[in-house]
Amino acid sequence: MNSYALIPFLPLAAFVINILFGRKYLKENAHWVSILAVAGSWVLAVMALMDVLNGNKINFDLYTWMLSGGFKVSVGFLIDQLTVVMLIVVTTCSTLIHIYSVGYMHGDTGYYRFFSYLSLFTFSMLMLVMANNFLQLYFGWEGVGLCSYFLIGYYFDKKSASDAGKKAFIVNRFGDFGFGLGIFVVFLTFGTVYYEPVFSQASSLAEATYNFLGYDVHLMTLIALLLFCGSIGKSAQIPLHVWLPDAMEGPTPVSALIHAATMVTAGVFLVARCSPIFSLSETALMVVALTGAITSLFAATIGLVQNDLKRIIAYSTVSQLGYMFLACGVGAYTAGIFHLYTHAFFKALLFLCAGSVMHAMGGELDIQKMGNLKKYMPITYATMLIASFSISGIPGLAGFFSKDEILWMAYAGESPVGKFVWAIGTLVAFLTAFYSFRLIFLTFHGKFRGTHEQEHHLHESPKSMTIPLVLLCVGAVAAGWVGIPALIGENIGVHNYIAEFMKPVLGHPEGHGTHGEEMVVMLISIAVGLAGIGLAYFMYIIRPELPDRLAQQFQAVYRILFNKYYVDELYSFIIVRPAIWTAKNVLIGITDGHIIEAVVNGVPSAIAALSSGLRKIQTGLMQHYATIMATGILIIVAIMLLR
Amino acid sequence: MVPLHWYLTLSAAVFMIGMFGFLTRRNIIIMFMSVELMLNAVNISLVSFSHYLQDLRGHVLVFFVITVAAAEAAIGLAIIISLFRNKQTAHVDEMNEMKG
Amino acid sequence: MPIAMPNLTPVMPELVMTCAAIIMLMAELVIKRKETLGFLSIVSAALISYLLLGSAGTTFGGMFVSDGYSSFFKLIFMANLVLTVLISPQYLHTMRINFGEYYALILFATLGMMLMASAADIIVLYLGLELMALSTYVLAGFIRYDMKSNEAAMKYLLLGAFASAILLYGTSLIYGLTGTTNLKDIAEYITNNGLAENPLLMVSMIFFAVAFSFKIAAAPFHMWAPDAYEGAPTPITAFMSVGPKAAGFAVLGRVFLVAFGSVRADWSLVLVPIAILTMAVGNILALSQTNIKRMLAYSSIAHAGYMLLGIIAGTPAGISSVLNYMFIYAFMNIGAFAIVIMLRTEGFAGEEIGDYAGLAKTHPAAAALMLVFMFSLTGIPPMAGFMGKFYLFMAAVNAGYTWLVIIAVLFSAISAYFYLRIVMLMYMKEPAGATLLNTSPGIGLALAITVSAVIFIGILPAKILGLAQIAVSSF
Amino acid sequence: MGQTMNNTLGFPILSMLIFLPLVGSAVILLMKRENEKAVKMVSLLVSIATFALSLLLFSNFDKSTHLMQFVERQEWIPSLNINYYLGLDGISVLFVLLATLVTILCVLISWESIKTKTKEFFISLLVMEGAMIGVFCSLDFMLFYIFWEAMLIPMYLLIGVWGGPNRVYAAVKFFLYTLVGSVLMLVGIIVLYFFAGRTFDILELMTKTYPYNMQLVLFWAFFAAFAVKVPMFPVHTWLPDAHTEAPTAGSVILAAVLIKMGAYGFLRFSMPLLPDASRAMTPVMLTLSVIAIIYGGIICLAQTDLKRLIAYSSVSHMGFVTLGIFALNTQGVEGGILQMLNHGVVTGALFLSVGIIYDRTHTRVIADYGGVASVMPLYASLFMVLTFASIGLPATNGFIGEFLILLGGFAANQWAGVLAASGIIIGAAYMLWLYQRVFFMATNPKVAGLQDVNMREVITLLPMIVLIFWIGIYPNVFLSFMHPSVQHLLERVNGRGATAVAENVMMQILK
Amino acid sequence: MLQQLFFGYYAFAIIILSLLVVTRSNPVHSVMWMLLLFFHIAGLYLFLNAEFIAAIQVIVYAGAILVLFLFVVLLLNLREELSLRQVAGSWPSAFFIVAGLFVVVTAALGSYVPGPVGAYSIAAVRSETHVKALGKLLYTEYLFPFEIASLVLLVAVVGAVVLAKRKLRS
Repeated sequence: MNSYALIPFLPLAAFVINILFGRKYLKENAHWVSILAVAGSWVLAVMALMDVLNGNKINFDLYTWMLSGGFKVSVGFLIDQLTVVMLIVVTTCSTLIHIYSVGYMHGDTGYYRFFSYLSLFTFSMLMLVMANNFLQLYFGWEGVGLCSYFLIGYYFDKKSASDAGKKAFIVNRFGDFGFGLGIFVVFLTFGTVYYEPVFSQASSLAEATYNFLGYDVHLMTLIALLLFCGSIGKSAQIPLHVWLPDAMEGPTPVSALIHAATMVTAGVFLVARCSPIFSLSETALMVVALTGAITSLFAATIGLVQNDLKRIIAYSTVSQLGYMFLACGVGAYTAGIFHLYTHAFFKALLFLCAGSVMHAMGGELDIQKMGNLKKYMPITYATMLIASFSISGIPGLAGFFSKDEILWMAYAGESPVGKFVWAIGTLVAFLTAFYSFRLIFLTFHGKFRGTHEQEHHLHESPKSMTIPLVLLCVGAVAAGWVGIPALIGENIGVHNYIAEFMKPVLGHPEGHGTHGEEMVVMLISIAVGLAGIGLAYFMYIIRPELPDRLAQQFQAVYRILFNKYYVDELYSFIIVRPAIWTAKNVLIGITDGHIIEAVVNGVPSAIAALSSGLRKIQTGLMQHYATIMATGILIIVAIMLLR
Repeated sequence: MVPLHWYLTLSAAVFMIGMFGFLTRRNIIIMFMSVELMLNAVNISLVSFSHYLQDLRGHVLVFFVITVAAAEAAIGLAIIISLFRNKQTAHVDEMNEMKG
Repeated sequence: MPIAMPNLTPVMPELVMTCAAIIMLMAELVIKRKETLGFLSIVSAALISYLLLGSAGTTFGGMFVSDGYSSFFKLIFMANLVLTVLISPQYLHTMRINFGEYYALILFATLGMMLMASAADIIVLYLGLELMALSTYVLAGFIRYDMKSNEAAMKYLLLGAFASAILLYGTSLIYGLTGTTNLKDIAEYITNNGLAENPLLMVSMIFFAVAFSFKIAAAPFHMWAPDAYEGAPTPITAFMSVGPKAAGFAVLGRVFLVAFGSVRADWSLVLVPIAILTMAVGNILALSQTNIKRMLAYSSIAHAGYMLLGIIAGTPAGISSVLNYMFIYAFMNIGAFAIVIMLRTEGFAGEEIGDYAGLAKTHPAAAALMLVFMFSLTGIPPMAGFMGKFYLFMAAVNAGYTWLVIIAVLFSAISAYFYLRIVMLMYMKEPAGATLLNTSPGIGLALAITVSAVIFIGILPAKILGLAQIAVSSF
Repeated sequence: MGQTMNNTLGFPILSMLIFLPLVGSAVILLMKRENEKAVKMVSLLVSIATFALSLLLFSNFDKSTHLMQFVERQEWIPSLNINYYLGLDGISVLFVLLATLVTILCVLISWESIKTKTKEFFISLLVMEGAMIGVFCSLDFMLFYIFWEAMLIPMYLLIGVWGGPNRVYAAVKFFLYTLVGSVLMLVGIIVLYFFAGRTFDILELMTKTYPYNMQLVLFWAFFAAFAVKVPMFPVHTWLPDAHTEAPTAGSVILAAVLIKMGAYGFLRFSMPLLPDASRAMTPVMLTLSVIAIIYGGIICLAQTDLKRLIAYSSVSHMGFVTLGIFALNTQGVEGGILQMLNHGVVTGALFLSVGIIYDRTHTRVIADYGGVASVMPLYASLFMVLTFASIGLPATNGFIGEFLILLGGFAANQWAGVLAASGIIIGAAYMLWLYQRVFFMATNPKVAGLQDVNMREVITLLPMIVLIFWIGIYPNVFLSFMHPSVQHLLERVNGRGATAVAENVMMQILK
Repeated sequence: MLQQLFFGYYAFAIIILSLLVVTRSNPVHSVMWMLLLFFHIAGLYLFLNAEFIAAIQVIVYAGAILVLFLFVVLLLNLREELSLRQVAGSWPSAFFIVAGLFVVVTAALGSYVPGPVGAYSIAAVRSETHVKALGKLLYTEYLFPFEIASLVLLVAVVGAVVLAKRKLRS
């Protein structure tokens, strides 16, 4: 057995140990098992990276999982450039967040439980990214969903938490529905669900059509869009984005790990992984790009007005995920993955900082009740500030490079909607900077607006929490340096390493534009970022009363944004409530109750009624008996004779 | 010569009259007598068949019918008597403890 | 004119039965313990069963025939006799009607049935039928002081006489048409003289069908049955629900297949609606009964409906399935009645269905036995009742009456409802009070016999079916 | 015959499996009523012995052939050519194992919860086991029918005597519903018997061909019996009542084994005997299956009763099974069979779990629960596993079955596949909502202070949990049993060489 | 012609008397009419050369059975009986049913085909006398039913005693 198989199985072992023995024996020491396991995975992941850098591609089957007729699928692993990037992202973030959790979750009653879930999550996520076939991908896909469910609903005695967990799972199932169908179509057309044969044969089927539900559709478009359904769910894109903000009910490390750095990016990973298929369908790519663009704008606008610390970051995540899809949709998979990679660091950092703030604030999340925290929590402030700069695309930081790459590829790529999505992307960059700094200013600057008690308790978080912050901060700053665009890189003598690295898997489309254009695009993005920060500074530091006035003035807009465009309400109205109403009033009330059961109970009661009716004929009077006999004779004789 | 049909029709008529009595009369004894009437109707046809077929088996049968009728009457009347002891009635519509 | 001594071997069982009955009448005067008479009856039944083995033959100028068919029915009558005698003494005691004539009359009735089963001549048939009927009338009215018993006897007798008159009318017509009363000769005459299409023959056949339908309690000629069954002493109800019914089927089978064999198409046309109506009436009306004897009466009506299927099929398989079913029915039905009898104690009728509530709690063994009988009557394997129905349905399907079988199975599903109600009451309801059981060794033995027969035949039916098939082969 | 393989074990294992429980129940019958402990011990020992014996099937089964194995044949009713004819193939062998396992669990779960008529209870349970094994082993249609019907008796008692408040209604409903279906099948069997030249031998019946119209009629006659048992959509309403009112052991047997028999009947009888009708009726069957999936799922959303909800979920899950079976391709059928097993394991375990908590609270109303996870953490985790197995999460058995079924179903009929796939969304919705209402949120005072599961209860659930993961992670152990048999079945139904689903599809597209 | 007239009278009398039997409200009258009826029937039997049958018709029926009836009828309280409704059930429907039956049966009688002619011609019977001929038949060919008939009578006796005995013994 290849030792890389241990990468996922170490966390699995940790999970098993923790769940079995955590409650009784490990208790406060549960984290050791998980951390050691995930650290081991990280080491192996780094080794895998080395291997891949040396040009090896690892692909092996562990055992046959399912075999039925022509359908065969294994548990097997594929480690190529894309996988290894994901491996690094997942194991690194996971390790750091494990460590962070030691401090954050300290004293919680479900300590062992938390760590076992984290380990299980890591296992699932690694299975997802390391899969060499669609079904195992689906396995990991559902596995991370499960862990997400567990961890969102970690504080299960809170109704909102358990609601949110449930919602996350069910909403994801909508996406998985399409994903599953996608796998079916893949199998039915390619006869296999392994990546290698599928991707290698994809081009030969580029023009094929497939009769789907009676319509002849372009095969590749069909597969790509069905698979993309899964991405929409997992990565919280419109229209399935509703679960992610609610998912913030989970403990903050979870939000950082699952709902920022790793799991939610699985959708992007899926698109990138299936790039050979997506690339064959212009329509599918367009859909991906537009979905990403619209989602990013949509989420960003909501993020502008939210007051919940974690939700703002969550909307930001949705928005950034949209960005990644935007990149994939214009064919710049590398850019998407690059952004995924940088985003993992700065977004995880943002969340962890938020967690640190919560920790200090005693669980308070309303940024309107914070302020001036920089005085009490310098490390948190510093790291969060850097992360916010990074996300706002301040040159030199990780976010700048990836975002710029995306915008440039959108602008200069071959996509017919490229210019449009570029425009949106730029707008979003502005909004992103604005709300990120709105957050910073409201939280760390100004006057403290919370209670005295809270103020009294304010303190910097323990080492186990701040060290991961710092380490992630390094990532948020430096992670982008592997992808410095040629425009800048040429001057300082570095390559766009990541693009070259990923090229064998994802290809690397060249932008069709001059250096000048590229420069302009880059400057615009820097400018809007700075403008956003500036506007935030203006509104929240210089003229703090302005936001309220604006809210008053544009009340309708404000309310729509504040209520997230009423999407939750809409879904409740068109899906949840009709389903339950149908169940209650139609299925139980009419079909089961009044049709089927009416027949089922009606036949016996009709027979019973007939019975009591017929009983009346048996009067006890002999004449009647004889009369009936005689009638019987008459009828029989008459019929037989007249026949 | 009287045609056989006349006898048969007579027999049928008596049989039906007996049946009519059985179907309508309220008094058990008269119902009984109606049955006897029906048996006599059968006897008439048996005897006439015998006569016309020049065969005595019909007569044998009539002989047995009369025997059985006597036995039936004996038991029937015994039942009526024991019924009488319990309930002073010979009316069939008062014997409807059991129905339904 | 020398009178040749007829061959008595075939009638040996009947002779023994006659002697036994007459001895019983006389012994009654000297024997104080009437149970002894019961024992004697059982001994004579055993002897007769033994004699049946070597009794094959025709005698009395072809009026009496002892063949497999009749012997099988006689076996049923013996089982009926033995079981009835076993379940009687306790009841007679409780009801204070412990007269010796009881046993003699049962023997006479059984003798009548035996004669019917063996009758090859309508005269013998008629006399056997009357012998059976008269004895049964008396038995039904045996509880003299009980109005219900009188009423049962009265209704049974009057309607029975009415049916006899109809039978006789039919007989007179067939006699007039064929000049004979011998079944074989009738058949021969009909075929030789092309009478098959004659309307008068049809009328005669219909009158026979009606009279026999009355005996087997087939609708719409069944109406005496519920009243007579309810009012009669319970052991006699058990006796009546098996014996006369079996005898009725015996003559129905013989007369229709032998004498009217050439008009089979016509009589099956007559019997099909009767069968359907019988199943319908029996099963549907049983649903709303509250008296268990009455419910079992309707159930026995329904069972007659199923058995008619075998006659309608008219094939050897059909007839043998009727024999088989009747045999099984004897055990399961009398078994059920044995439980009914056990519930009857001094001053407590125990005949209401509600009286069975919670029996499983107070008397688990009795409840379990009743459960077996009820499921057997429903026709649920592995009880014998299923096997009986199964053969019937097989035969009917093979004869092309699949649609009729579908009706029959649906009605048998309906029947589950009222049989299950008893089980439900016994097992799923709480007892209203302490129920006493009136047990005796006789009833115990009867129950042991019936329950083992029901289960044994249910699981290993091959023997009994083989016997029934052999019985029919000599038909 | 060339259709069977001799029993290599040297002793009649199938008869022993059938009769061991029956002998056990006879022993209990002779025991003193007061000696409850001994009654329980005997039933436990008998059920364990039966299970141990059945493990021999697992180890000695030849997976390389579709032929019937462990065959026994005795003349039974020679005049009608009815034989005591037993044997197993890849389709049936797993169900025997399931039945024997489930019985042990039922004995265990009833250890303390059955307080009245204990003796009768365990007799019924063991008789039930014998009959269930008999159903799966029978190779004679008549023998099959006898076991099939005989099961009604103990089940009727189990529901009606030891069930909930409305038990009588439920028991009678169950009995009559299934009886009506079965008797129609009986007529069908008889018709088949005569047409095929007087034989009930299933293997021999399969070698004949029947006229199409007759097949059609027989198909519906069999449908009446099997669809009620499954239960398929319009005839499902007995199930919620029966499940809800039955005692835990009854619900478990009902869910785990009994309702499998309907689907098993389709596989063993309808499809191979009536291939043309089966093929022709596929659209109808698929439609009904899809309706069952969606209908059963949605109706769960409005349930307020714990057991009723699970019962309706069974309707939905069994919809998947029939969908797979009538997909008439390898993946569908194998998925269907596996899903039968899965549903048996999962829903059986769910009922066991409900029984565990019902014993403590004596309420089935969901609203009476809440926050159980805080009070009974171990129980909550076990239930969680079952919940996700029911939802069909990968790594649990539910996923394997549903995936194969949906794959097969999609291949057979895209609409069916697509609509059925929506069942996985609904399934997640009602199960998670149930879990939330029972286990999450603030602790309901009614459940405060409940004892967590004890050792006996954990042992009861453990085999199911192990199976859930075993099948989920390494299903080939189980799938491998069925390959040759399913292949053979499909060749019979579809004609030789037409079984491939996807192997050649690509080629067609390329053309 | 004379024969027809004779038959006409008997037939007319029998039908009228039958009707009287079933319609009289006084049971005693009914019995009396029935007595007359039986004599007429006996006369008809004579007409049909069935002397012995005619004799037992008078002796058994008229002499024994009817007396028995009369005896039982006299148990009734006649005065009360006369004041009561005499009909049970609905007589019009009974009438139509019976009339219908009569119609169909007589219609069927139209298709009567005589059976085979036997050995007992009127002359043969006369030469032997009816009683002797019948007796021979009964004791040879019909010995068996004859014996059964005796049992029937025995049962009747036993049954009547059991049912009508005054005292209960046990």
